[in-house]
Amino acid sequence: MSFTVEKAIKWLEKINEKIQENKQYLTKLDQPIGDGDHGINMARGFQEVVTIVNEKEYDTVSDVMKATAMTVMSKVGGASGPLYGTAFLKMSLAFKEKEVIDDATFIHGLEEALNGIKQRGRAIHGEKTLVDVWEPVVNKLKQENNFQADLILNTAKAAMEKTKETMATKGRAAYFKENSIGHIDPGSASSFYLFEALAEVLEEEK
Amino acid sequence: MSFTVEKAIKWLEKINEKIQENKQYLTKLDQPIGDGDHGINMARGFQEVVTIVNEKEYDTVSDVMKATAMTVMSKVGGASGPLYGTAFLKMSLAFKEKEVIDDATFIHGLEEALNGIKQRGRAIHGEKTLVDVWEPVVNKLKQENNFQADLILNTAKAAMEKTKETMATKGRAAYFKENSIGHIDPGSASSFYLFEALAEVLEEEK
Amino acid sequence: MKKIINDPNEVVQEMIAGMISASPNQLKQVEGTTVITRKDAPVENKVGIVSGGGSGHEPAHAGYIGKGMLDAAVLGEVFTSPSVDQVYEGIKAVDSGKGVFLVIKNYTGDVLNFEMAAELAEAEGMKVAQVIVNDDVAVEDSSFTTGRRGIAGTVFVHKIAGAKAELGGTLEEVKEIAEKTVANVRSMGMAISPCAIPAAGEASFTLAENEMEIGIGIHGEPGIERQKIATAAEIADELTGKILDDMKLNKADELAVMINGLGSTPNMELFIINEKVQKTLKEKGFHVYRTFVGEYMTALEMGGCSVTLLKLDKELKELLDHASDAPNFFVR
Amino acid sequence: MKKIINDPNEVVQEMIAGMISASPNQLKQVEGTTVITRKDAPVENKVGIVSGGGSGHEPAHAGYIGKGMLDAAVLGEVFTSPSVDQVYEGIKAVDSGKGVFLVIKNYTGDVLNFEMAAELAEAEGMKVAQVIVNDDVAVEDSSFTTGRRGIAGTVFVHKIAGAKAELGGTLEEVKEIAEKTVANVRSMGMAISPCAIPAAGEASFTLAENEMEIGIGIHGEPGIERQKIATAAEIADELTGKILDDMKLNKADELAVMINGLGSTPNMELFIINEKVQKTLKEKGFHVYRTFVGEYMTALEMGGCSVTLLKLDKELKELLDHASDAPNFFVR
Ligand SMILES: Nc1ncnc2c1ncn2[C@@H]1O[C@H](COP(=O)(O)OP(=O)(O)O)[C@@H](O)[C@H]1O
Ligand SMILES: Nc1ncnc2c1ncn2[C@@H]1O[C@H](COP(=O)(O)OP(=O)(O)O)[C@@H](O)[C@H]1O
Ligand SMILES: [Mg+2]
Ligand SMILES: [Mg+2]
Ligand SMILES: [Mg+2]
Ligand SMILES: [Mg+2]
Repeated sequence: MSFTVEKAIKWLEKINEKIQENKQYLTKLDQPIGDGDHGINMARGFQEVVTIVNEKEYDTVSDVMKATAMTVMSKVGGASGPLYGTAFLKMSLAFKEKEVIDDATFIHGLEEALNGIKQRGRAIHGEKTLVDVWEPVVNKLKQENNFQADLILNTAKAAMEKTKETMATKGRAAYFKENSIGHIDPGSASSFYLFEALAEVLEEEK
Repeated sequence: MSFTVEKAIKWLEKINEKIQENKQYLTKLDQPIGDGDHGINMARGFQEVVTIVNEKEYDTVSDVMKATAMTVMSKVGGASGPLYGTAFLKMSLAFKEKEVIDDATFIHGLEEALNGIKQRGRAIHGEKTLVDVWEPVVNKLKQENNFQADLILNTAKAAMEKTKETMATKGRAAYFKENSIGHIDPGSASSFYLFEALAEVLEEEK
Repeated sequence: MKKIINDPNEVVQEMIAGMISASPNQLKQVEGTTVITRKDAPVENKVGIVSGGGSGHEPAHAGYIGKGMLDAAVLGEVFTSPSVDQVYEGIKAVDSGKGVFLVIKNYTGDVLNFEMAAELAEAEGMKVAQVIVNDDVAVEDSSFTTGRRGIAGTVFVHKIAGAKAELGGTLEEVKEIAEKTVANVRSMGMAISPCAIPAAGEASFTLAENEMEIGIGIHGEPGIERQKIATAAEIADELTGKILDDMKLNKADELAVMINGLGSTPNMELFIINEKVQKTLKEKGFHVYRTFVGEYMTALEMGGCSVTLLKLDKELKELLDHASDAPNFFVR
Repeated sequence: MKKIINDPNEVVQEMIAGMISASPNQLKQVEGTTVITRKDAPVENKVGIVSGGGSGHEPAHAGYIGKGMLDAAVLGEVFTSPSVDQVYEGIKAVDSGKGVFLVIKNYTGDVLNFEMAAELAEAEGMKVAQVIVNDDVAVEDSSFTTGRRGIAGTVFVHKIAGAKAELGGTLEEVKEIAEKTVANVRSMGMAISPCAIPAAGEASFTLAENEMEIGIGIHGEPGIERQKIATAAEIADELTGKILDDMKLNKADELAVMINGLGSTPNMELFIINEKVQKTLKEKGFHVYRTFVGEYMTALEMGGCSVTLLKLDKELKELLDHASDAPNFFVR
């Protein structure tokens, strides 16, 4: 695959569609173990992302990712805003001065994003955060060295569902201690939509 | 009649009995057109009056009335405390240096008390206050020049009941404007007990 | 209604103890009374300023004790006037020979108890004068009735009388400026939720989930009318409008504004009200000289607010700006 | 729950407008942002102090802007951290070249947004340092988790960092004293009734008529346990006890005490709590140097209170006593 500006924008649009459709659901996930705003935050932010990336012409994927990062950081807010913002910023940096973004480059970009999230959030795998979805997906891609829709979708989905079993030790959910068990992590759910959207972009390519 | 220290104390005790018995009732009267504390205020004050007047020996009725005035003023509180306090203070002054308190002197004392209440409360008859009971009773006594139990009791009772028909223009009840009509004035009710107690003291004398 | 208290009958005594232990270098209690004074009272060669009334309006009145404002506050039971003897103790405690000035809110109980205490003090040879604050335009102003209630505007009277006394004013001068302040100050309040006197336990009135009461008093006395709850902008305009109707200002008049929370209304909402009040006053051509937003004269945990306007002149501006050490009305 | 507002989505913008119109000579808004600064910002040759966070905690944080305390407050939506770009604007607005110091409450959102803004500012050549306040002993202190929340103790950090900066402290010195303050300050709160975010409309949690929650956070985050409502004395002892267990003080240590109302709890009840806290501290042999009772870090109209203890030394006492112009934390 070669990840182009066009595909990047399509990816962002698909993310936004999914977020808008599942805005209520994401917010509902954030109610029992958070403050009930994750859907509102993400919907506000990605709506703006789609507006921004369609308003201007972008020469490189790196620029699209940078514009996304800035918008997400200023519009999403809360904990997830800077985390997703960091992810897109790290991708922008990883893609900088790359003329062609092939599978390996894209996987490297996702890995950089994951590292950014972990560092920023001081989080490791298993703390019931975004990391619990990003890390399995990145690991799987690296391991298989294969950039495939199904792989991404299934791994992300299983990882998201697994967060139900873990106890939160980072973010607001951590205040609920044992009571956080039994609920899907809202940030993991939004990350799943992000990877689901990516899988669909890859699918369409075929 | 000759109003002695003994009779004065009996009067105060009887007032207190009636106030204690009707504490809830007085408070209930004060709820719809006031702040619901008249029974509490009067009960607290007259309980203390009875304690005070039984603690010490008093040489004159004037002294008993003065001790009552001081106690009422400091213990009853609200609007009724200073008003009843003034009434007893004026009686104390009227009885000062009188060796014998005959009917005329006592009636004069009550008249002075009434004037004190009116002046202090800036109230006239018909404003749905204590005055509406004190003025008819004092006028009747002066007119008949006869100090008689029945006369006092009936006049006070009729006057108290009549306050139901008037609109308040003084005290807290005035804030309720037209809505104050249809309720007996709590201060008039406690004044009725005061005169009822007096009537009973006169009755016993026979 | 839930309360963080011990014995409902001891709330005032315990509050006083808590006030003194919070400010042991600023305040003292006159032993055996419910009177709190400046630590250094009586202040030599200064008119003493005394206010007070029922408790439950905190920071009124003890929060206004300090250099440049009150010398003493006399505290009654919750929503109940202090009795004659307590007020008398307050007067005695701050009298340095130059006279004592009483700021009284216009409620029958307060007026009677303060007046009688003043007479008692005068009988003992002290010089006493007073002013009765009646700023609440929700109540008709008639000399035949009890008249207007005293509400948040009282705090401006404390401030201005206090400054005048601090600057060396005589008892007559303090009385004169306090009377001018009372003549120039108007307020009106509204509530969206009730309060409960600790000893009673229950709310003093009820308002439906979509109701508010315009013109309510700081003890829950009836207001002008119950309405469907309106927006902050509409509420601001209704309160300001009623006040302005009564004040008959001239263009370019200068005003002090107080937006007062009644207890449970967040500061956020008071600032939203303030924004509209300021806009409306500006549109009408008045000049706002100074604004106060916060809790100044509360009604326990009542939800709601009041708006107060004080028409200023040069003298009132100077006195309003004069330094005050009172913890709830600092001016430097 | 009833509110005195206009549009629930505009409450923060309207509040900011109302704050500026209330104090036009003290405050200004950085255009197009939710940043409020001192009118005279940036102050030449002084470290700028910036704090902020979600709105709904008023007077935190804008009420602490003033000479000797904060230079800027960055306001987020109700109970929501301001975003990176807003914090960055706040930093830029108060930077005079001597550096900018950030006081951050320990919530993931706040920490992430403030930190990233700091990095952005540093990338632009500004000097930035920060401290993270985590005074809430209701939450376990563990380096493996999110850790303790920042609550009312934050106000002491504002005060002390602000005084140090005003006295000419360098960015490193300000950071050092702020870290000492954080190390010495502990708080715990409790609630008897909930609050409602305007945009949500409904209460964020419910408590039964006889219930209270010990250890609750200032956004309604879960506390330690729900109990039958206790007396003020028991509540005071429970909060103070938990704090003291964590502080490990020595006899004769000197303390500052803050009794903070969460929103709808009357001052009267805060003073009743204070009285018991003071008694208990005295019995245990500690010396209370200064006490603050009032609303400092609220949670909209939540009913309840928190107790904060700050262990003092000579330096902290001097900085606590240093003059502050901030309207909600005047010191002279
Ligand atoms: N320290 C962290 N590291 C990584 N992800 C985190 C961290 N804290 C929170 N998150 C993620 O953020 C999500 C919550 O986002 P959101 O509700 O938008 O923000 P907030 O918690 O500030 O309201 C969580 O579900 C979790 O996945
Ligand atoms: N100005 C007044 N003149 C005479 N009596 C008055 C006046 N104001 C109130 N009262 C009397 O006082 C009574 C109320 O007393 P109380 O409830 O004890 O005091 P408060 O109204 O302060 O709570 C009223 O029922 C009325 O009879
Ligand atoms: Mg959330
Ligand atoms: Mg949030
Ligand atoms: Mg009454
Ligand atoms: Mg009363």
